Amino acid sequence: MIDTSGAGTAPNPRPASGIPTEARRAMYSAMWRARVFEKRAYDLFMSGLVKGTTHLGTGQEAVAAGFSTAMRDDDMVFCTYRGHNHTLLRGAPMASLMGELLGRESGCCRGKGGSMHLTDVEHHAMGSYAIVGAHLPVAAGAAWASQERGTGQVTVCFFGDGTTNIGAFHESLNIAAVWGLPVVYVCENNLYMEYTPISSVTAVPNPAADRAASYGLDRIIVDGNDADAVYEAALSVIDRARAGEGPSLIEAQTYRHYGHSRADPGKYRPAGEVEEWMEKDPLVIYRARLEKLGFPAADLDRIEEAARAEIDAATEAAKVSAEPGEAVLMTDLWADGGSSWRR
Amino acid sequence: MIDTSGAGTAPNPRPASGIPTEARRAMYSAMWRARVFEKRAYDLFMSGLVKGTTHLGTGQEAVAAGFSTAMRDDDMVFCTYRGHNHTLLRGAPMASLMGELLGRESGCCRGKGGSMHLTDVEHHAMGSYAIVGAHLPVAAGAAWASQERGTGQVTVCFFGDGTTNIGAFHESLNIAAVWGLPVVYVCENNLYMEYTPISSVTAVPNPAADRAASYGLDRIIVDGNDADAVYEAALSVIDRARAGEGPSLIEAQTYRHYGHSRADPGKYRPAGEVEEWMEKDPLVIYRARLEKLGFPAADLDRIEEAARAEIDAATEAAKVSAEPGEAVLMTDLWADGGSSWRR
Amino acid sequence: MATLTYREAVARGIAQEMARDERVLLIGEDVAEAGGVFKTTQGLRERFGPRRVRDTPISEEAITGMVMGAAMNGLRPIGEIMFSDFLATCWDIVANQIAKTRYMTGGQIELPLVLRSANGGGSRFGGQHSQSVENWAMAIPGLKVVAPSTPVDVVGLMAGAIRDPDPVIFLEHKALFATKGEVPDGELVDVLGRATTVRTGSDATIVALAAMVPKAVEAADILAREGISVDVIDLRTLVPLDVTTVASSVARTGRLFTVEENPRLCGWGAEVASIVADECFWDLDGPIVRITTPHIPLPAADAIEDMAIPSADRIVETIRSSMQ
Amino acid sequence: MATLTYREAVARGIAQEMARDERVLLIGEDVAEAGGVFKTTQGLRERFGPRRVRDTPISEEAITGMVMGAAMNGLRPIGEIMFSDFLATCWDIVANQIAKTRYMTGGQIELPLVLRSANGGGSRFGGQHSQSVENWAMAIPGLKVVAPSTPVDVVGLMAGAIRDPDPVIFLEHKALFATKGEVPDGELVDVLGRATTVRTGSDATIVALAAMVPKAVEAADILAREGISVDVIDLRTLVPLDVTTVASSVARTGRLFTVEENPRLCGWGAEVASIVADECFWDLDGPIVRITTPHIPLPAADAIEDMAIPSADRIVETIRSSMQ
Ligand SMILES: Cc1ncc(C[n+]2csc(CCOP(=O)(O)OP(=O)(O)O)c2C)c(N)n1
Ligand SMILES: Cc1ncc(C[n+]2csc(CCOP(=O)(O)OP(=O)(O)O)c2C)c(N)n1
Ligand SMILES: [Mg+2]
Ligand SMILES: [Mg+2]
Repeated sequence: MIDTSGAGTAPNPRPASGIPTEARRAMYSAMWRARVFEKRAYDLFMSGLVKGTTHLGTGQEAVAAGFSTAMRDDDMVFCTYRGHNHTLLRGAPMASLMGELLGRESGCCRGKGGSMHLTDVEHHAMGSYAIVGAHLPVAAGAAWASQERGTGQVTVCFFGDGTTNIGAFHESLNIAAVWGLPVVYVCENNLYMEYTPISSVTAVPNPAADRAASYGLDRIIVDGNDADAVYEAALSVIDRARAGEGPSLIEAQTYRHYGHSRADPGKYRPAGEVEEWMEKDPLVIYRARLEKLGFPAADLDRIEEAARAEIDAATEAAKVSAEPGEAVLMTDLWADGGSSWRR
Repeated sequence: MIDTSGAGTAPNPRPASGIPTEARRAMYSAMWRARVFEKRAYDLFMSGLVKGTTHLGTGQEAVAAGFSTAMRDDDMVFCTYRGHNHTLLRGAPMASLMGELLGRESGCCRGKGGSMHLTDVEHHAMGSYAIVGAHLPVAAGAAWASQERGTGQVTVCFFGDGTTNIGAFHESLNIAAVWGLPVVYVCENNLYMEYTPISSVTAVPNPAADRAASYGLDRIIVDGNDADAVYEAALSVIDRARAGEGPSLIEAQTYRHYGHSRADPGKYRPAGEVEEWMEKDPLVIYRARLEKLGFPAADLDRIEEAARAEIDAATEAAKVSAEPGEAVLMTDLWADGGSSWRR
Repeated sequence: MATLTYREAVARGIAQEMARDERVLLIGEDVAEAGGVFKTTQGLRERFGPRRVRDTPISEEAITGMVMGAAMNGLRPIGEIMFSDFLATCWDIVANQIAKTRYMTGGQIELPLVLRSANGGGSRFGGQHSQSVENWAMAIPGLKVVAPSTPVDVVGLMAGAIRDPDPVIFLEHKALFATKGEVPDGELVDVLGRATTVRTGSDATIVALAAMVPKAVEAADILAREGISVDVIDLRTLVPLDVTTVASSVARTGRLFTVEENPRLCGWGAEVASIVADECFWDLDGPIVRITTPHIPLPAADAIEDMAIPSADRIVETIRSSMQ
Repeated sequence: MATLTYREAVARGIAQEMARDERVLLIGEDVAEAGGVFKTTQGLRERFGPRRVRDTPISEEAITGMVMGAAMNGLRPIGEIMFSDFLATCWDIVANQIAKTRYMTGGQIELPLVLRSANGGGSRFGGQHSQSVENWAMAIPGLKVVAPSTPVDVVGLMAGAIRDPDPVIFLEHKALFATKGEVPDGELVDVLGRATTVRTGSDATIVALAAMVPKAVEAADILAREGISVDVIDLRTLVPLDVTTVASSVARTGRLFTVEENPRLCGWGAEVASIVADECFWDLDGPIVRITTPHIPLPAADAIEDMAIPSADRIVETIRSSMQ
């Protein structure tokens, strides 16, 4: 939809497209923080410290960065098991996320959620949902409450291409449109479900965008590897939602560098495909753009270093924190703090 | 899509549109048989002999008549609780349907299904399904089996406008399209769900047709009160499916004369609406057309009388048949004929 | 004091809470303009306006998911699922999302919501509109489950459910909608988790729920005439489960009979029986016997539907022959 | 005789039947090209071709609905639901359509189909990918329910399930996929509804299922050293339920312990306990005790997930203290 890649060569970091310098710096930092966080999660998984599973959004960081930078502080985010980036970039402390991945009591969910359920309500990261499509109606509901309560909040709901074929997608988009809800649905089309290409199981080429008309919505496709493009698209649909003009559906085209989850090597991908997308690595293209726009290389290096320092500290903090025990196990099923089913 | 109402004034019953005389006679008879069957069901419900509920398709007969006439004998039909017409016109004996409505052992389901589950597998009426949307994937599955087995059968699946907003609709249309299944989905848009107008809860004006593009399908709307129009549309999509060219989605615009179910007086309908649609009563317009086309009035009268005689006989047969007992109650949960859960 | 039908009590309970707390809203299919297909929400839209009482598309996953999302963000929503059978169409949202979210987020997310639904058989609707699914809900950790048997309990437990900070599945029994009862004026609020002893006896304990309660009472009256005196306990809520009331009754009577409308396998009666067979074993004077709908879907024909659902006669015969 | 993993046994069982009967097909997410996310269907697409082994969109209602429709029309399809937790997303098709159609149509429609799914905890996946939902399926009249504990049972019961003319829910336990066992060569076909007594004892009966079986056996070995000798029964199928084997064991031992992975309320253990408390009451020498996962969702962290699921130690302690 919006492509600002050729956006001028001004010596000062003030882009022709009007994206503020601070926003750009924020996005670069956001992408790096997400990148190092997930690299560490991967390493810890491979070394056996993160158990269970992990689903990395590495390669897709521009979507999370663009949206999180465009959001108001109290706007809400709903995401999937592939939700590290979104939860982190809403403001969840790295240490609490890393604690959760390591199954520690210091984790954002006290170890009970795990990698697929990262949540930080204080920062309006309203949860990572592990069953495909389930969070779409939940996001609509959160937006409905904002609408009724007049809070002016916008809800942003991220999901994958494969999610467009499940019933909950259809029900959510329809009711969001009919009720004019302040919700933005963002499909991160990374071409694959787990191992199966989306194109092999979908009746239309663009699984989200080609269905927008079914809900009376505009067809919006954005380059999901271009943080600026995402940012501008995000601003426009979020503004629209906040102004009471209803929901939007965006298809962000991107790619995951790793396999689907855990140690999946992604062998099902055709030769050359990964390489092609590695050239479109959102961090690489963004750094090149920023340099072209006049951001000093040293500044950018410092952003990267800060991210590395942050993940090192967070990892250490998580590693030394305690494992949960029986008290945590039997806690927080009910609002009274306990889990008793009997009187 | 196709309108043959001004189709010429030939003295002989051979229409310009090419619909065979026999097909037209069959459709007229079909509509009358459906009409009298449901009128009787209504009367028996009001007099307390039919218990539970009934959902009448009165006013919508042209859809069932057009499709059933266009189908091959072994083509399969799936329909909803509003399925009397479709099951009857596939060939189910009136007496067995009436027996089912009256809760008798002579009923097509031995009294166990009731009004919402009329089924006659021998006549390829593969069931009436009472949970909105559930039969859409089942119909796809039946079509998939035809495709794999090479039987050349086409499956026709009827449902209402309200059904287009449930998840199963979306999942079914997508997979049917991707797998190129020989299934025809027919939305009978009668403007209402139970009591709520479809327009008040749907993001697009034509709940089915406006969504066809989401599945790469053509947008097809047909006058559901015009048996000829339905018949021609049916022939074309059934041929397409049989030829291996995949599924279709048709929106047939029609209206139910009665309320949603039972004794619902349909008070939620705006003044004049019922009257307007009564003028488009499919039986009335079709008789007028047939007379114009040269069908002798006496012939048409005889068709109507035959239908009346048939329903009288069927009602009598059903009324004198026995109520099911404990043997029926505990039978046919499993293929061994019984219902034991233990060894 | 007024005489209300069970169906009117539903609207009364909801209205009481909507009047008190503007965060309470109601959505569902045909709940607003039409006042509900069972007329249980009649007058609410007129009284509280079209934003607080709202019709939805036929989209059960959207209804339940939206109720969940709204409960996360400051509302106390009520969602209606027209027939409890249809809970299956949104079971993922109910069982995997609503029930688990507080626990999985380490207590970060509170979900003060109610899902109401018409439950149970006896209406000749056939297998997909007649189920008693209280055991489905009871089996899911994180759901509270309420199933009242009288109008006054409907009002009080509805208020209790709406004020409860946890998700509640509130099952209204179709066969009871037309039944009447006295309901005191003024605000009624019941605590979830308290069973009621509706008949007192010494020879056996009958535990029942919802539409099985009046049948158990009828059976108790017949048995009393034969000299068998039974406690009848109306559980009212399955979660929390009032084990105390059941156990202390069995301690007195020595015999337990459960009367369930859900099909046999893994019904709530099995749970109650297994608790008693563990915790009250030494109090028992004879077998624990469950009276249930057979393990079949409910048929439509009246003649056989009535055979399937436990009747007062079947309760009497079972207890009589087991007590000999 | 070959040594197979439980996961390999799944593919072997399916392959045996696909080779024998061309009406057997398999569909599901990632089952074909990728050989299944648990590698349980590896090699099937290569052997039987892309039409008989086919990847679907993420559309669980479509998968289950299509399996149902195909079973009506001459195929004997197998559908995979990747994790059993996701059965909730298609529960209407499973519980309201597949389970009820034969009964509701008066026996007109036969549904020879199998729905396979990976069940159970222990993998640190958290609450939405770890559930043991065998009790959900057992509660629905019209579903047969199979949950094997060994590779040889996987093969035989898979064949039995595929040949069974009724719908079968076939639950493969995630924590057992890597376990190994001897599997005889040649065709293996098991009848559904037969429990196996895997240890024989005289003091108590332990009834277990799937991943709880090896834990029960481990516990039995420890208890034997302490002088408590127990029968261990592997139920293998919940429907049909082999009451005979359980009841005759309890008749000998006088004590029943069930070991369940599903959360406490309305688990299959409650059903077994309630049957024994009714039919075998006079054989009992003490309380019936259920050992279950607490009534909570499974947490992700390994430290506490292991506390939640019944362990050999917990089984030992419970039995030891109850037998004192
Ligand atoms: C209802 C449901 N079905 C299947 C799965 C298993 N599963 C987890 S992720 C996934 C692929 C999802 O693909 P997509 O929506 O494109 O998201 P991505 O993983 O690419 O971010 C599948 C099938 C699930 N979690 N929920
Ligand atoms: C999943 C589900 N939700 C709700 C219902 C209750 N219900 C029965 S018919 C109906 C209206 C269906 O409307 P439509 O699809 O337009 O069909 P029509 O009745 O007009 O033929 C509703 C809401 C149901 N049977 N199933
Ligand atoms: Mg994807
Ligand atoms: Mg309609």
